[in-house]
Amino acid sequence: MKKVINNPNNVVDELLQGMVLAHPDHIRRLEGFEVLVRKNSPIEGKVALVSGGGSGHEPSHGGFVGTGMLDGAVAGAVFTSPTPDQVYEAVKAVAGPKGVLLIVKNYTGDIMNFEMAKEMAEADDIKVDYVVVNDDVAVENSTWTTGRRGIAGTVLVHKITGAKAETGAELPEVKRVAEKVIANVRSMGLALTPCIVPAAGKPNFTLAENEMEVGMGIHGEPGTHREALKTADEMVDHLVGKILEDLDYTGGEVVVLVNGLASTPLMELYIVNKRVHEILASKGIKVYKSLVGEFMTSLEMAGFSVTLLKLDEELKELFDAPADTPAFKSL
Amino acid sequence: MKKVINNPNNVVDELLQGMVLAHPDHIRRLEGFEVLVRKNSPIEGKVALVSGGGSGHEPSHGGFVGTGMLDGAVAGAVFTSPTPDQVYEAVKAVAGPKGVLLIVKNYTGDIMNFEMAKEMAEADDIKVDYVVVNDDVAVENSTWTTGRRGIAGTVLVHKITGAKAETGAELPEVKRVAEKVIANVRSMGLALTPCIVPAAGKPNFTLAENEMEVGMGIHGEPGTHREALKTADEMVDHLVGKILEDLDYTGGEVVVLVNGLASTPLMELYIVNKRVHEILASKGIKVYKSLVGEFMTSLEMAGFSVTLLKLDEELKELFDAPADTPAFKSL
Amino acid sequence: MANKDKVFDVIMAISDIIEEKKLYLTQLDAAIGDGDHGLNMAKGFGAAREKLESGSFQTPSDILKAVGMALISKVGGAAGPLYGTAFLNASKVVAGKEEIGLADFTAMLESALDGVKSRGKAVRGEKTMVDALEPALDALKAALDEGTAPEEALNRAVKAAEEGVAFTKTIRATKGRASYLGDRSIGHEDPGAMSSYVILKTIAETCSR
Amino acid sequence: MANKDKVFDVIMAISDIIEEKKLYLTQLDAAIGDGDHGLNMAKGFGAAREKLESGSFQTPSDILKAVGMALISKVGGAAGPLYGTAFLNASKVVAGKEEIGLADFTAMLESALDGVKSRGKAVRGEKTMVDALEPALDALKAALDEGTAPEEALNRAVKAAEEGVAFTKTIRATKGRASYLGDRSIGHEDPGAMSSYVILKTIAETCSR
Ligand SMILES: Nc1ncnc2c1ncn2[C@@H]1O[C@H](COP(=O)(O)OP(=O)(O)O)[C@@H](O)[C@H]1O
Ligand SMILES: Nc1ncnc2c1ncn2[C@@H]1O[C@H](COP(=O)(O)OP(=O)(O)O)[C@@H](O)[C@H]1O
Ligand SMILES: [Mg+2]
Ligand SMILES: [Mg+2]
Ligand SMILES: [Mg+2]
Ligand SMILES: [Mg+2]
Repeated sequence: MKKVINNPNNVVDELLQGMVLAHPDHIRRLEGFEVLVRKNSPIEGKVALVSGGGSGHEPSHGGFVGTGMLDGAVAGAVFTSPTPDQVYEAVKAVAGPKGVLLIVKNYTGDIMNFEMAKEMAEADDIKVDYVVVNDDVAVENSTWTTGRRGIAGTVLVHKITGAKAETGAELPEVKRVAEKVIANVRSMGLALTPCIVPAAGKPNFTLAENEMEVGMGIHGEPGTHREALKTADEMVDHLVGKILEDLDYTGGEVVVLVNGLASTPLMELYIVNKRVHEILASKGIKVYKSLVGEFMTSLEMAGFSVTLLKLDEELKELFDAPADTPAFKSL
Repeated sequence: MKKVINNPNNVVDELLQGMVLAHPDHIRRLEGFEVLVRKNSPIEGKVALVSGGGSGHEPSHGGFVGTGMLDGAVAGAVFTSPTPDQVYEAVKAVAGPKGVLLIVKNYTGDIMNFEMAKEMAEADDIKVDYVVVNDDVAVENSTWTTGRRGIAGTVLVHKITGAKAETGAELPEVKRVAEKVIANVRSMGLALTPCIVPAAGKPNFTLAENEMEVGMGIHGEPGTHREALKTADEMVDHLVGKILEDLDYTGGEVVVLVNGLASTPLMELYIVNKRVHEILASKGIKVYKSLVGEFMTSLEMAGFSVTLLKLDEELKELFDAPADTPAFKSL
Repeated sequence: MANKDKVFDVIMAISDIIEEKKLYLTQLDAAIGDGDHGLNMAKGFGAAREKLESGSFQTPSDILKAVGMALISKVGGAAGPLYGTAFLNASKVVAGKEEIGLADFTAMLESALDGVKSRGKAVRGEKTMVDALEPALDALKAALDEGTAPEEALNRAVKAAEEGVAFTKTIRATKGRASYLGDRSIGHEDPGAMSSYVILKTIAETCSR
Repeated sequence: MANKDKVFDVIMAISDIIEEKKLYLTQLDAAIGDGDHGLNMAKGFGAAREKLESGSFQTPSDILKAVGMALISKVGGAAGPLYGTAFLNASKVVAGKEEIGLADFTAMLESALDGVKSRGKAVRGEKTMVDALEPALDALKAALDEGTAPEEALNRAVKAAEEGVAFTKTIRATKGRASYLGDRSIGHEDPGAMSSYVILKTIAETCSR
């Protein structure tokens, strides 16, 4: 296990310390909790947004705390959703009269823990609602499963919902926008190498030198299948093909998000982006904006995901609104 | 070789295509060349800054082309400095009456190729000057060697010199600022895993499961020595110790840059940042700002470098000036 | 069957066995989930142990409540709220009681299972801990009706849970992370069912000592 | 010794041998540099070959100029400008000539070496290509003074270059990327010295055919 860490059981605490030291103008930590909030929380006159999940996906979610995006982020243990009392503390720290919207990725654990936190906060008369992000088309959307996972598309929910909350809109309005993003965002990824949860000390699975796992989750959960390594273009064709099968993007405009899982260099992400644009151009789908980089990582896994968000005028305007967070700035 | 590429011999071209597609508001490519320039180059009334080097260090340097930083970036083959005619084209495309400053990392190849380009441009009566960045304290600054390598500190040269150029200052003034940054910036890194140049198809060197290479260059050049993997704190203590031995930072204020080489996740970079801050606090050195992320990568290598830039009032103000580039935005 | 001290011992024994099985449970989870179930459980029962060792508790219910709270506030993931709810519910069933009998234990398991099912929106046959807990409860109820001795009744429950774990190997997951695998989840035991079986077995063994 | 066609053949032969030694040169560079010297050289001489095959050239000087330009504009790194300058300088020495004799070749190598040394700010003993080229030049000059036949003179130059390569193995690099290694560079041959030796050997062999 080649990691730059001190103690596998202490990584989250040290991560949060390092983040606060790096970004003191944006964020502060709730003393005694694994929670980052905006420096001046609670911010008056707006619905507060709280997200979170297991750690190991940095910059998600703490890196997106700041103006125009989240008010609070809760960091669970690596790949483990945070506990209800941590989420509850975050909610209390950021809540104002307009209430709090929780942005939860669709995992059983996350949903249960965030729901319990919601119940705790409601007992304190805090207005709380939540949305569940489920953008990963690798998982079949059958009523017989837990449904789709939430992956990199979550960052676009943060961005756009954050912009809406910044306007001072009421909780149901903010929730409506979040749900519109969720309804229009789809993602799929693949992995070339596994990753190692520090406390586990060894990889969840192994892949042969010429193999990749298609439809991989961001926690090393197995994907839809394994196959031999292909060219970048073939990989992208498959992922984007699945996304386009799932939602009708015809004639629309999209935000493209090419997300690196960690070890895949930016060079390769741009090569991916090139192909995404080629495919979309060939289908007459217009690219409004592109994001290429690491937004929702998976420890040191190699691989990437592609996300397409279908836009309307409202989403475009909110996407373009300014944001100032450690990991996402838009002028 | 687990890479998301199509053809090892075509990665730079596809990278540049992908970058332009992702950032059409910031950059354009010089038709037929491996050169990115600001969308509206040449920009009137300012000295133009051109940097570049081998590819494989993304977002360096193309990601830093934009307002407040570079005017042009030249992309050589992977880890190979660009040829004089490519640099010459970049210079011609961005040059105005105030001339051009080349920011060159201290490698024999880079210096020779940029010098030849300068000679070519001067033959066209373009005013050209250059500075050489040599921040890597891993290499002893003996008169018997080529001197120190230029590594991640180069990005701070881009940022601060870019801000100065934006004020409309003349070439000698802009060069003075660049040289002040270079005089005050020091870096050192280490690697946990090697990387693979696509066209070579296999790693330059191998490291045992418990080994790291200390003082590693950003092209897989061997460092000062190998040793057993240590804790993050011990790694940082060594690197920062070397930096502080080299330049007197006592009582000063610094910018901290914790740079990931690629496979080392952001989580670990923040753990590194925490320790850097602890060491500096214990020495009474004040941190003015911190940057944590991937700025000067090394294909898919795992590892990181730490950079400390000693500030004065002029450098602080220029560091804080706005910048709007694909990979560095500051409001 | 069990007084406050016995319940304390049971929790300590569970904490020991979970620590021992940590890597095994994690491996099961690695095959069809995210490879942390053993780590999560060990963290939770480690916290429960600390809490019990550092506090003083009046009744079995107090102890179980402390365990439930520790699991909820220290584990996270799916296992934390599910097992936490299970222990909290069990605690409520015997509030105020000094001594737990077989009928009490059956009622506790019933309430615990209800908690898991409603929190997890799960039913039997979805390849979760429910597939160990529900057969165990059924066996206990049957044994209770037959007037079986506690030791024997608990053994039957453990046996039923064990069979439940084996059954999870044959089915497709439709709840939890493993459900993302679809048919690829078949052929692997469910880690949560396995930990439930291990816990029930430890309860039975400790109570029979 | 060599007319235009012979010079053409020499470049083709160099291009072939460099392609053949691509991985070997790259491995040498991997040990003390960045592992691309073979790739760089193959790219440059591949480009030179293409240029020669697609154009028509009047004199040896024209051919050498085209090679120099190809190396400068296609290679990059250290090898591109160094070898590019070397070929450009050699080209200038025989501008207008139809036939290259041993004295010409000696003058060409001298000017090429001067170019490398001034472009690279290098002198002998720094573990670079200079350590192959300069002994070769010295041997050629001595042979010329002695009135040695061209074939024998070239062979002596090649021998001297080979010894120069061997010598680079024993010394510490103070120029180029390998200089960053300090004493760790000792024990490895310099890749650029090796490619210079290979090129000289190919020139000698092709001219003696
Ligand atoms: N909806 C659910 N209802 C009941 N049990 C569930 C549910 N989801 C998951 N589980 C149980 O939780 C176990 C996984 O726990 P754990 O690995 O600790 O959490 P996570 O899945 O969050 O990593 C599964 O093996 C399964 O038995
Ligand atoms: N300053 C210099 N003067 C002369 N030769 C040099 C100098 N620097 C490097 N070289 C030669 O160039 C060779 C390396 O070439 P190459 O690997 O192609 O370039 P790079 O070092 O840019 O990767 C070295 O082995 C050495 O012989
Ligand atoms: Mg988990
Ligand atoms: Mg090179
Ligand atoms: Mg799990
Ligand atoms: Mg080299």
